[in-house]
Amino acid sequence: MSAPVVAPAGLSADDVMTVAASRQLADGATCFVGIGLPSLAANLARRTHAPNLVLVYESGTIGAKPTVPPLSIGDGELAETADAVVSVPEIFAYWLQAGRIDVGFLGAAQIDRFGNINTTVIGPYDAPTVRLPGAGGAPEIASNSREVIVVLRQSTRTFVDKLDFITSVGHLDGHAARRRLGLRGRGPTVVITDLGVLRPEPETNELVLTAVHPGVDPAIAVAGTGWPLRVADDLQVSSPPTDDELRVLRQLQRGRS
Amino acid sequence: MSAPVVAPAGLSADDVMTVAASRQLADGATCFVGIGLPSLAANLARRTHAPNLVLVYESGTIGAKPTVPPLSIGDGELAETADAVVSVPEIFAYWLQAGRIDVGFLGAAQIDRFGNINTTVIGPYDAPTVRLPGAGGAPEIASNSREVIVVLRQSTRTFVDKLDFITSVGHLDGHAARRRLGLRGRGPTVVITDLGVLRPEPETNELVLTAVHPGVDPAIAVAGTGWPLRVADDLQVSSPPTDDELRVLRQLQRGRS
Amino acid sequence: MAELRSLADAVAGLVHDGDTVALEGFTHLIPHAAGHEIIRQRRTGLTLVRMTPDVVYDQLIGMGVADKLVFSWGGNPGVGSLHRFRDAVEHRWPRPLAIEEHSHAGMATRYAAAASGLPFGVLRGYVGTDLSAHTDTVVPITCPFTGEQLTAVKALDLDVAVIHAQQVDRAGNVAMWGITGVQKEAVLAAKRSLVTVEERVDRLDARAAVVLPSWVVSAVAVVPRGSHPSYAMGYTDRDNAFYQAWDSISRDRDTFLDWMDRHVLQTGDFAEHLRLLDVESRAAA
Amino acid sequence: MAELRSLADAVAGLVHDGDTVALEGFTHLIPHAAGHEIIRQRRTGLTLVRMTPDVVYDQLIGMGVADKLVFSWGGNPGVGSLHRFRDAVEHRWPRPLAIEEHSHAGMATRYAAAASGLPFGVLRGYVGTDLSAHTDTVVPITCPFTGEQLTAVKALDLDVAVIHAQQVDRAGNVAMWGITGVQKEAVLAAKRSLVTVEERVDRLDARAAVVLPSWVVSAVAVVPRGSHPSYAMGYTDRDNAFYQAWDSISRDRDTFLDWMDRHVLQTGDFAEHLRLLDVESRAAA
Repeated sequence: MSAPVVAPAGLSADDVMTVAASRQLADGATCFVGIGLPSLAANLARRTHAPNLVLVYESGTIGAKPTVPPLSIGDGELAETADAVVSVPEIFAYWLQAGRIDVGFLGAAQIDRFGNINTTVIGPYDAPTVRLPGAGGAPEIASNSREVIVVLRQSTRTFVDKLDFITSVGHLDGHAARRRLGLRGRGPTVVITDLGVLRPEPETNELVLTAVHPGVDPAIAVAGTGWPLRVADDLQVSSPPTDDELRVLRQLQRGRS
Repeated sequence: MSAPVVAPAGLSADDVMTVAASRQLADGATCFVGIGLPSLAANLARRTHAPNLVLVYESGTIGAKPTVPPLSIGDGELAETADAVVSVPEIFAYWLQAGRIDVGFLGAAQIDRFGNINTTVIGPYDAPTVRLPGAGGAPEIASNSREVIVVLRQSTRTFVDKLDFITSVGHLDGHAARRRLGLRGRGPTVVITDLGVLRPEPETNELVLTAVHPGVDPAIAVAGTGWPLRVADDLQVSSPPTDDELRVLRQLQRGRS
Repeated sequence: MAELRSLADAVAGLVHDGDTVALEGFTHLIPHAAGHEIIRQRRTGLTLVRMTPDVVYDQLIGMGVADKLVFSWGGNPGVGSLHRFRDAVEHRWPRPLAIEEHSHAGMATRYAAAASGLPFGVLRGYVGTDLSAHTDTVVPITCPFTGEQLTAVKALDLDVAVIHAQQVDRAGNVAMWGITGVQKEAVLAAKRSLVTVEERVDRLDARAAVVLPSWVVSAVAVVPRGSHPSYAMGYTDRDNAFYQAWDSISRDRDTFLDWMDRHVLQTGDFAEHLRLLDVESRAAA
Repeated sequence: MAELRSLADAVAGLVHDGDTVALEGFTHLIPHAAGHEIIRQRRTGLTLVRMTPDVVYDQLIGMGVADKLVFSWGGNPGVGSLHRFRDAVEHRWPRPLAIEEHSHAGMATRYAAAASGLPFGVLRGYVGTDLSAHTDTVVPITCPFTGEQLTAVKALDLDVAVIHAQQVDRAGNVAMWGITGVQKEAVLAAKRSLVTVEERVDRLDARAAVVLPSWVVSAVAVVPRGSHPSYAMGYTDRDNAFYQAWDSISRDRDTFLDWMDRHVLQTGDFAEHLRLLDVESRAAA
């Protein structure tokens, strides 16, 4: 597919990010959906190329099929449309921890070059500048899913050289650190931002810019990263949202507001 | 209450045992009901003096109110009449182990002078003469209920000097052994047989014959015991089944056959 | 046996200054009415526990009810920050708030251990994160069969659990359905428990996925719409507009205090609180 | 995704000689039809697992299908002994049967640990009994917080779990209600799973207390009355007379073998088996 270099009119960077993230979810996969951006992207995937995507929420809803994307991860719509509703202890023990989840789908406040995530504090832990919501389900989604997809906006505020707090483990300091720690999933395999797509280099596990979205200069992505971001030799340009993706995205956005 | 020395006509020793056992259950108590004899006695109690007795079965039925005493501990009647039905892992963890059960009500194949119970094998474990059903829920009913009531027929076959296998712990070798082992319940507080009633002596925890049923010579109980059974100085005679107890017992027995 | 009481009586009898209290609920069935009553009765020094502290915890914290918060995710779901929670942690207002934080999986395991009468639970979690460095309730444990290293978390024993449910029957049994979260575990982890319900019924709904027998509940209070702005499936819908409005109500200390004074302290009970909200929303329409 | 198959195909595809297999059910919903099909297909060398092995396990053991039994209570509920089980343990007939036995609480904890992806579980149990001396799957463990001594049991991982349920929907989701025992845990503890159901429906019953999503079930076979002589709440009643009759059928080796030959080996499937039983019971009446 050849891609145009400019995004269609009326398309925001967030729209492009959401569509790009949705494409990472394979049909038939089981996806543990984190709160926030991931939920919109996951529902977009289920309504486009992945009708058999199984959405699992930490509220205990398995196989939720919301017509309106949930505002929270515990909306009634999730329970009403789910194949099964289980308790919160059960969803974490029997379903996530047992290794039944293909894809953990997470947002983040900060991420580092190895895909480690901070959602706890900005600044020192005992005297934070900004107190963030905290861990939620993310630490065990990150460690126990077969792979992890992260979606967040890219800037020097979010892509930082050193996290103030490691809430959820990506590849730690890289070089197969996960395996040494006994973590069972493969960790983050792709990070989707409003600028492009990053993937960990196989050997070092350091995130490398492998694609930019249509119209994005890779230099902007580099400038929006708090460490010296490496750019893949064969940098791709992601294909822009299709009409169908955009139509469904707009439906979902309208339903939510 | 003065008691006649002969049982009413048509009354079997088992009937007297069942009635005597039922009287041990206080109204409003929570009772974890073992398979077999205890279930009939527990249902008799609930239909006579203890209408608010909460019957808990290891099948996960809490507050079952069967009109017909169940043939098995998993009869449909139990689920249909229960306040709540939970999974088997939950009934043992959240309900029994957590210490929510006032009375564990058990049968046994063999019992020793300290109220320890065997329901596993007669003879050597690796080459048993008789292979019994095994532990079931009894070991943790015996260790985790606040107190334990045992009901079984008394003979030198069942009241033995030394168990072939300790399936469920009573008072072990007595003298507060339970506390030393960290067991939380008080253990067997009474043993009801077809001949009479035995209770552990406070200091040694050895079972002592404290009552005989109407018409039973205590010498028969002593002869039916595989260790030198001690008889209480103030040996009582249990009061015979009342007309009401007998009427309900017959209803229950008819319902079951 | 669950005693049927007024909410005010039940809070007065069950929740004491300094208690460790969880008002649980996972988006659904959050016991807002009970939270308000705790504020109205001016409890202090509470250790508040909750997996997902949200608006009602923001209110409790902002009113100075709590000395400590044990939690795993504190936010206004789908909206943003909890401003009163942040103000307490970032600026110690209205008083310092000690925090002990976990992951959801860790909190769920801790509740389940307590409900099971065990002193600890085991999970695959926390490894590699900075979370365990800030609490003594998370330590490594080795599997005695495989030698594998796992994580042990301390059981989360409570003085009081407070939840909202759909129904209570005449015998005092409580029924919930829909997303039931960790509420059963919270009740079974607590010495005392208080349940507010939408309705008292002759027969519990057949959909009831969780039934708490009367004898594990200390008190039940019938409080229709008692989870507002959360919801009770089959009875009420989530008031998303309120959650959004909370963002601006709570952002400023004085606005917050004024709102709490008029809507909670000056109202006699939750029904009056709801009437006031209804009047305001009609006036705004 | 659960594949809809005939029971014969499903057993052929999922249950292999030498597998560790649990046919679970707690009085209710016992998968008799699947047990018969395993016998018909002459599986050998199985390690059979079950908390409450009863008549169908007596049949499997008596037909020489199993090398080992992992269990906590083996009997004919409300009737008495399992004669084939006893004959195997007491007289090694038709072949030696190794046993590993536990308490119910221990087995339930082992299943739950396996379902949770943990290598072990923790409980208050076994202390002071002779049970732990006869297995290496029960050891003491110390609480890292309180120093209290508790008991660890090894996770019970299965090759195959076999259960009977009330319903499957068009998407392959499975529903159970009534006494659901440890069946969810068994399915989640297994590499492969086979569910027989009473009925395929458009929409699962609202009472369904346990729903297994299609993607954790390997195969579903529709086998009405497939739990006979056990029962399926809402569909069939327990055939207590059969349990009582089994006592005399199974007491003698030749009577047992003859009965199994005529009622299982010589019948093509469970429907034919049930027709034969119906004919016999009409003739006896």
